[in-house]
Amino acid sequence: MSEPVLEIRGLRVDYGLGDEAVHAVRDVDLTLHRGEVLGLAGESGSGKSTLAYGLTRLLPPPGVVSGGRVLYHPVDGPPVDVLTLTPAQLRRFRWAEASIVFQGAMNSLNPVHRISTQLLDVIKAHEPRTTPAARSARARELLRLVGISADRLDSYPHQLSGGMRQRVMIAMALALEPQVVIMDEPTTALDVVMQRQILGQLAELRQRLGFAVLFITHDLSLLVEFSDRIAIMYGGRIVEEAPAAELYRRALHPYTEGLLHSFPALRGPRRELAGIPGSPPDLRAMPAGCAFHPRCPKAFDPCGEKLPPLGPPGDGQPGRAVACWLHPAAAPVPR
Amino acid sequence: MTYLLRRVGFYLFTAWAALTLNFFIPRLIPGDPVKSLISRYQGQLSSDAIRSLYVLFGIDAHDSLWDQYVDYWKQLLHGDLGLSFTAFPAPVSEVILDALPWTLALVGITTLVSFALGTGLGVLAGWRRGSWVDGLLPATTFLSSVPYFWLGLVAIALLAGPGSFFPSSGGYDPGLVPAPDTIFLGSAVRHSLLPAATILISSMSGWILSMRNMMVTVAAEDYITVAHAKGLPERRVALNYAARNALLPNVAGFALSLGFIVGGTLLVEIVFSYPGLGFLLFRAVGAKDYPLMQGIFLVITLSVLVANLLADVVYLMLDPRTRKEG
Amino acid sequence: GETANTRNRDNKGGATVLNIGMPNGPQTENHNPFLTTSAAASLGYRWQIYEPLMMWNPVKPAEPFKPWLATKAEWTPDYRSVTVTVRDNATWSDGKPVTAADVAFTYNLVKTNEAINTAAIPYASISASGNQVTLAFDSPQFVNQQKILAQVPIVPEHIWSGIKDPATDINKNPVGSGAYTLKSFTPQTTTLSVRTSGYWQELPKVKELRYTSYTDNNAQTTALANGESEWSFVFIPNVQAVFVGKDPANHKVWAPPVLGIHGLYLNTTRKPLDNPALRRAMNLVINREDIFQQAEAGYFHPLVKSVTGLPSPAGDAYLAPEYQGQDHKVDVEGAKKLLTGAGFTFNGSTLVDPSGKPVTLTLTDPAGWSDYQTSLEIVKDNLSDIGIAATVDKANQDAWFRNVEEGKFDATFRWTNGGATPYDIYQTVMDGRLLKPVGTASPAGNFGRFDNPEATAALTAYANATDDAARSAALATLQKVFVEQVPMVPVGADNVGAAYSTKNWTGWPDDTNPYGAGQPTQPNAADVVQHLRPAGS
Amino acid sequence: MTTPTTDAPAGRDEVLEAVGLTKHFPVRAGLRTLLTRDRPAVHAVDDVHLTLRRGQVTALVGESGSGKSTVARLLAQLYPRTAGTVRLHGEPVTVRGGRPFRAYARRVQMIFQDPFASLNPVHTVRYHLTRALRIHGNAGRTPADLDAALARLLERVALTPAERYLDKFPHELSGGQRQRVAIARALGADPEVLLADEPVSMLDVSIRLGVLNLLRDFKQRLHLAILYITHDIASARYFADETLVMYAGRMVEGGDSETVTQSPAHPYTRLLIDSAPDPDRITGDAGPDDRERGDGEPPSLIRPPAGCRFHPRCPAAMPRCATDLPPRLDVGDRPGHWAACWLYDPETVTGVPS
Amino acid sequence: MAIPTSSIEQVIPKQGAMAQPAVARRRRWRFLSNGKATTGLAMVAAYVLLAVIGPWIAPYDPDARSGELLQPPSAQHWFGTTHLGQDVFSQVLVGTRGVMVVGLLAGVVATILSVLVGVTAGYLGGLSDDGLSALSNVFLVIPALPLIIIVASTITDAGDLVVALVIGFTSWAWGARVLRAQTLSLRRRDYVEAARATGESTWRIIGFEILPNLTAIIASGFVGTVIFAVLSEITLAFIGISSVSSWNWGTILFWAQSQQALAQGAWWWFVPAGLAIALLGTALALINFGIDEFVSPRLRSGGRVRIRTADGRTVRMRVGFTPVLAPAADVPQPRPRKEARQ
Ligand SMILES: Nc1ncnc2c1ncn2[C@@H]1O[C@H](COP(=O)(O)OP(=O)(O)OP(=O)(O)O)[C@@H](O)[C@H]1O
Ligand SMILES: Nc1ncnc2c1ncn2[C@@H]1O[C@H](COP(=O)(O)OP(=O)(O)OP(=O)(O)O)[C@@H](O)[C@H]1O
Ligand SMILES: [Mg+2]
Ligand SMILES: [Mg+2]
Ligand code: NI
Repeated sequence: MSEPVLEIRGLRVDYGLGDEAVHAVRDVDLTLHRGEVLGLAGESGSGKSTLAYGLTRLLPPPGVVSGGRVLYHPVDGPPVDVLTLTPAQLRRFRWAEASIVFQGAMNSLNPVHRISTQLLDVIKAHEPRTTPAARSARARELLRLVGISADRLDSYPHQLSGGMRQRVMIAMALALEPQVVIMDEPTTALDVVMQRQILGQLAELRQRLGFAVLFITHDLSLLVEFSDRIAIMYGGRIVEEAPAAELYRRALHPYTEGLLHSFPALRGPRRELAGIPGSPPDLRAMPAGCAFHPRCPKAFDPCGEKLPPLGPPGDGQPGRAVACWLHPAAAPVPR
Repeated sequence: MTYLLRRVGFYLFTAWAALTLNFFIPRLIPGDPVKSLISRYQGQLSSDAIRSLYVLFGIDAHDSLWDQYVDYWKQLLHGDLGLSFTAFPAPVSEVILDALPWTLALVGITTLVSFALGTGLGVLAGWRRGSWVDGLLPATTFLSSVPYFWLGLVAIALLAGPGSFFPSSGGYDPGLVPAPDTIFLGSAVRHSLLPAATILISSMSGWILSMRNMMVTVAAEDYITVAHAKGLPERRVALNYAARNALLPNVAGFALSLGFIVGGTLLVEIVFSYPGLGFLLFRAVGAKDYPLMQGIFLVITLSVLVANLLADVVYLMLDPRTRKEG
Repeated sequence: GETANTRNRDNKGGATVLNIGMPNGPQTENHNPFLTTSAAASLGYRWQIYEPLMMWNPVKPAEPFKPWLATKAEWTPDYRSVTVTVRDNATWSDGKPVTAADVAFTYNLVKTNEAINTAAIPYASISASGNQVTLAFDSPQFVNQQKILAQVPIVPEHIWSGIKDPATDINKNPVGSGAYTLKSFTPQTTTLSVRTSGYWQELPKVKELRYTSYTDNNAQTTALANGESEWSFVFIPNVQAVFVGKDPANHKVWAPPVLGIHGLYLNTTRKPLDNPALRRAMNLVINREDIFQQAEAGYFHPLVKSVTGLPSPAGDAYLAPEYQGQDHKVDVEGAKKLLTGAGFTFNGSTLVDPSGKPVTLTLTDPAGWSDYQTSLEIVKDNLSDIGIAATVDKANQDAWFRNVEEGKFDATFRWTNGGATPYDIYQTVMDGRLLKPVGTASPAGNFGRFDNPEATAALTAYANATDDAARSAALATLQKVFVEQVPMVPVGADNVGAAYSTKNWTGWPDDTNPYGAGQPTQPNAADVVQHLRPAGS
Repeated sequence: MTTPTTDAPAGRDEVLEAVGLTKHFPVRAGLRTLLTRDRPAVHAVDDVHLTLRRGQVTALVGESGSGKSTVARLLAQLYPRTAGTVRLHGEPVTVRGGRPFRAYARRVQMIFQDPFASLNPVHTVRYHLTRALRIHGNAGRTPADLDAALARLLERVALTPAERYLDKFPHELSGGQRQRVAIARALGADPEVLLADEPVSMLDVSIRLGVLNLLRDFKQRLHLAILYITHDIASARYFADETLVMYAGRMVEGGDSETVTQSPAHPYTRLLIDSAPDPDRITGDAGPDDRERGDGEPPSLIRPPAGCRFHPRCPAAMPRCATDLPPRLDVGDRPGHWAACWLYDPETVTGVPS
Repeated sequence: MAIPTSSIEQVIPKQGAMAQPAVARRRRWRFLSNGKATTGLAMVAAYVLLAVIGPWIAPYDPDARSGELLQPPSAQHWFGTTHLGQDVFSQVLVGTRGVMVVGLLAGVVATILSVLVGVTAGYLGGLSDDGLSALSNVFLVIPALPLIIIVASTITDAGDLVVALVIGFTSWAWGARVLRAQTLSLRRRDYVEAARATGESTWRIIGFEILPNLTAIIASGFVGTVIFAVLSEITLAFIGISSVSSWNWGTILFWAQSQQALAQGAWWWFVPAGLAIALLGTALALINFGIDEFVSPRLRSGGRVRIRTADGRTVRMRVGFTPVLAPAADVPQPRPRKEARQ
């Protein structure tokens, strides 16, 4: 496994302060390695987006980061903690080192500026020395990368289709060739044909540019196909982490298992769909112990009392981690 | 293109409706101008003089309403607004032309300044929520609820007075002849300071508040977060992204509120005895000078319409989404 | 560079310019002397450019007229014709002489244009011969003398004969016989400068008259207070504090009454107001002094003391001997006695009429007329002293005009016509010829529907009388009816005074020398200017 | 939980039928078109034939904007049709409003796409359901009757105990619960046909499953005819008896669900199935090899391509595709499997070298 | 004369009120927890109370004259006296009722009209929409106050009722426009369509599905109109157009102005009435903000904007820079950024 590029340690993100705070992300540890696609899945409301926004500090009020560290390892030089950067430093860090593609492309582009303006101003902001000509050449190149002809540069966002806008956003995310690209459900609004097109292009670009991707969705089948490793979130915590294929083949956490048995397969024999009974937990009143235990078919004594730590299961392969008393950790993951 | 045409069609319709309304309102007024003149000359006009005034104004002629309406349009299309009663026999257009520049200069400039300043402060307040600018809000709320005329009265009481730099009334020092020289212009500017400040103070807060609210709304849009994520300089995010988008609804609001502004500043003109349209209208209403009322109303309505049209054009230029066909 | 403004600044003030102000709002250029709506009339400068034949002093209406453009005027005893002799040394400001033909032309103009015949004088024939002009009338004009001789501006024939409609022409370049000519006009200020030559008498000392039209009373008052304005006619509330007190040595108001009054008209067709006893009782309790002080700032509508309703000194000459020295006095007890004597009773403090109904009435006047409104408040208060429950109705102006003319009111404050004799006052109040049924408008007078043949006969007799004895007799009858029947409660008089400053100019009319009306819009204004001398000279 | 039965037990009686259903939405005319004759319109649905049968689920799949919702609304008579006939039990019906519309709504009910938007935030569950019962006269006479009816309704959609849900506002319910309330509301009319417009697309995988199972239960117990609209073709396979595929306003393929999903005939269906994420494919990259499958933008519906609407993107396009509209052609592998594609016209295929 | 300060018309579909499924009964009273709204409501309540009991608690008859002419405030006359010796304090107290009645009545009339016109236009669409929106546009373009002045001056015996009606009938257009826009977007909501599909009748859809969702906007429009109506009414009284037979604050100002209170130095004559107007206006505006913020959660200041972190610093909550409450200290500082990468 290659070296880490982004290390999240004990990250906690709340909405609100004090007693009213909703702890949407709780003590999350996650490592993104250079050049890999890390999938982050989990049902709606489990805190995926909050995690993504929290670690880049883009969470709107009343969101606050209440603890933890986000270490970024530049290609050369010592690691930096994103959470301690001043606004000016943060501004320089953003996009040049880590960029984000948001869920709704329709709302991510400023409706009153041309695509070109929006593409160019990020280059201008971070690389003020470039000439205008060089910049515009770069913009054309970027559009071409995502399969849009350069004459669309002067269009306004509303003149493009949803898929094209999403691709423009991807092109923009890659404009400064960052090390990390965070994608929050970049394709849920699109239909499958378009989705596949975009993912295809993204895979291609990753091979060429070598950035790492944190890919967020709740569509597990998409992740299994597209990512290298998958982390599953439930109730604000990571409950399982494993290479994609292994996770699909043998899920350790009952929740993961439930997820995998909730979507019908398109090919192969028609299989039994079990689903997950019950409904997601209320973040304000989390059950004690393992958050999943009220819905868990395999729950037993310790589940309702003690919080299972996330760690490599004693009975599993290396490179995996799970937080479940069914698979007690061999040793906790070092922080 | 279609958009603009539709707007023009709408304006034509509105103009027609407003002008028709304009025609009917004075005709429904029960009193007559001669009686009102008497009250101006309270006790000075004998009963005989009154009789001669009726003859003078030719008030007893009775056409059918429809004929009058047709005549009204004929006259209008010739640019003829009739003769004023109070300034008989001066044509209404002349009386209005005397007053118009004052209102244009005072109200027009102040309105623009108020919009610009208010919008600017609103951008600041909305962008840096919780900073000192937000502290302005309670004060502005209070000021925007103060009636214009009362603020004017207080301003006169506190600031104007014998020997003060601020004159309490009029458009320029009596005795001066309107001419483009420094004496006259200086005097005119001095006379406009208090009324302008009054309008500014009580109208600006509206812009501050609406712009602030719009900024807050826009600041939560995804594309603003994206702009932050892009690491753009704060100024650029605030101005090119947030303010630029927040401005759009305000431009439309600006055009629409012009009507309110003209109405509101009427009182400022009354309080400061400023020789503008509002004051003229006030006098015309008092004197039942309905040709003059009609004329002023027409001018106000048309200028609001024109301002709206302009605002539409500006909006068209600002918001690419309205330029769908091209 | 040098402009009108720099020039003005350079020779501002001093003993050459007189600043006159009126609170009439922005003006449009119109120097037509015949139109009450023109700037010339509204600011009053028409009388500085154009002159009447004679000067009449409204403060001393009974005094003989002072010759002006005419050297004399002789009426026939029946007052159906007058012959005037035109001064032969007067010239128009363009140099042409003023002739009898000009005078005859002017009166013909008025005769043929009903719109400018503001006094509705029934001219019969007008003829000029030599320097004499004879005007003949359809009816005796004793009561209209001043309207004919002192209130018609004489205009030059050679100019006005070319004017198509004298009622609508704005007379852009006025040419008159007066001491001043038009120098400049702006909506706010009109400037006149004194003629250099050709005036028929000594030229006034004031070189320039500057008429400023202030936008309203407030602005005019302020200008007076700070000396910007030196002469005006405007209602100043609390005049001592607001104006006089600012410069007690120089700031003066002078408000002599004229023969035109204000008072409470009572509707004599309504019960119980049809009972003269009630009307007299009301007359007895109304506190004129309070009204004078609180509603009229202690000067504006001078007190009418005499029970006849005639103001003093203007009316002194006309008082019937029996009413000499009989002044109004507040007498609540007397009023009560009067009432109980006439069958009224008191139920506690409430007055009950003979038919057993409590007496209530509504006092009405237009909302915006603040002095009348204030007066009504005081009247209401006074009436409660004799148990009358009055309410004050602040009416819409149009409705008020209509209702008053149609006789649909209980009691209302209003003015009477004014004139050179008490005739106008009494005619407005009591003329049976104007009597109309309630519901039909009688715009010229008798709003209270006062039906008294004796008064009507006396009015006719007075207007048509050919000798003073007959006039005195008629007038005595009128006064007797007025005092006994009280068709209207007289309260204050009109004034033709002024607020002025003696800082730069002296020689103003005042109580010691009431040589004419002080109001800058009256014809007398020309005479006033003639009297002015630089202060300290 | 239940394995799908291969054959629906109920008879094949047709409940609702659409013949030649067409809907064009006029678009705002521009200046230039004002002078010419043709009024531009979105050809949202063109010549659609479909039959809903008692106790059967018919799935309608297709990409976003292909006109699926429009078909549902046309069937529910919420839009006037441009052309075509809707037959209820063989009777052509056209209702615009008022009493006839109510009568129609009693038999044909629609479930809207978005459970978050289709319940009024200001009303409680009780209000929504009571209205549905009242309008169609199923509320009974007494309040007790009503309560019983409400309880029955909630029980049907597995929201028990009823009291716990009745007085909740929509925002207090989870997505799955809301969707169930929406379904319960539709059932309140006691309909014969349920038009379910993407009833699960907004929901989480785990909740999604619960709703689908519920619908299938209705089909089996209440013998409802169900139109299931989705663009998730896998769920169509799992849940529907018959599957129809739409592309740009037209039906392009139809047949038994298993057949359509396992051996798609129309190139567009193939594209759709290939594009669907498939965990079994486990590769990191979707591979540039499938570039040729027919990527590109969906066509404009204002000026749809002549001939087969898919031809500009079709990897197997033939000259004829650009000119002639393909009719329904039997594919031949299974009975009832058809595709509107010239590939299945032997003459065209042999006549033109590919 | 008031520039519309409401941001309601700017509620963008899907982002404003209606995107929040949470606008429901229990939450309705939540807007009371908004400090601005409660302050405003409390102030308005005080005014309403004064309107009811004002005439009883007034120390003097507002018409009654006394010997103390034009006296500055004193223990006997808290707000001083007029030129007739009337007690200004009593006039202000007694005048409250007229102002409140006219303001509320005009607000009700205008609100009803705007709901009728706006919702009908928005829901029905087509020709009736075109007609109705053209009508409201005409009323929007015509300057309202001059129109009110002219209309009010044409009516003889313009009592409170008439004034209220005139103001109400001339100031509904803005509300109608906002409501129409909102109804248009509501009409396309699925739950409206769903109600239709269930078989609900048109009037029931308008009355029970759409209107409840417009409550906040209607309320805010109502409050806005009341402000406008109060100011218009006072203006009319002040310039002496409407009847001044009953006391309201405009009447007081009218008398003060016609007696040139300023020139006489009688500040107490016009200051209290003006302040009363301004405070009422402020109170109403505060309520309006409360409603606005309630409707559009983004305007909520969210309680604290500045927060204190674990190590005692204060940070500002703002978009784009999420505050970090307890950063780890033992982390290497950021390296200087390498320049001009290519
Ligand atoms: N402003 C807020 N105040 C309080 N709670 C919030 C706020 N925003 C989000 N939450 C809660 O935080 C939790 C995590 O939300 P988040 O958006 O991260 O979920 P997600 O996993 O991205 O879900 P989805 O798949 O639907 O996007 C949710 O339960 C949500 O209700
Ligand atoms: N009211 C309307 N006016 C104009 N065009 C419309 C209208 N409703 C739908 N359309 C257009 O008709 C086409 C089909 O729309 P429809 O909503 O039926 O698609 P869909 O298949 O349901 O899509 P999705 O999967 O996104 O729900 C689209 O191009 C859409 O833009
Ligand atoms: Mg999310
Ligand atoms: Mg759809
Ligand atoms: Ni008077």
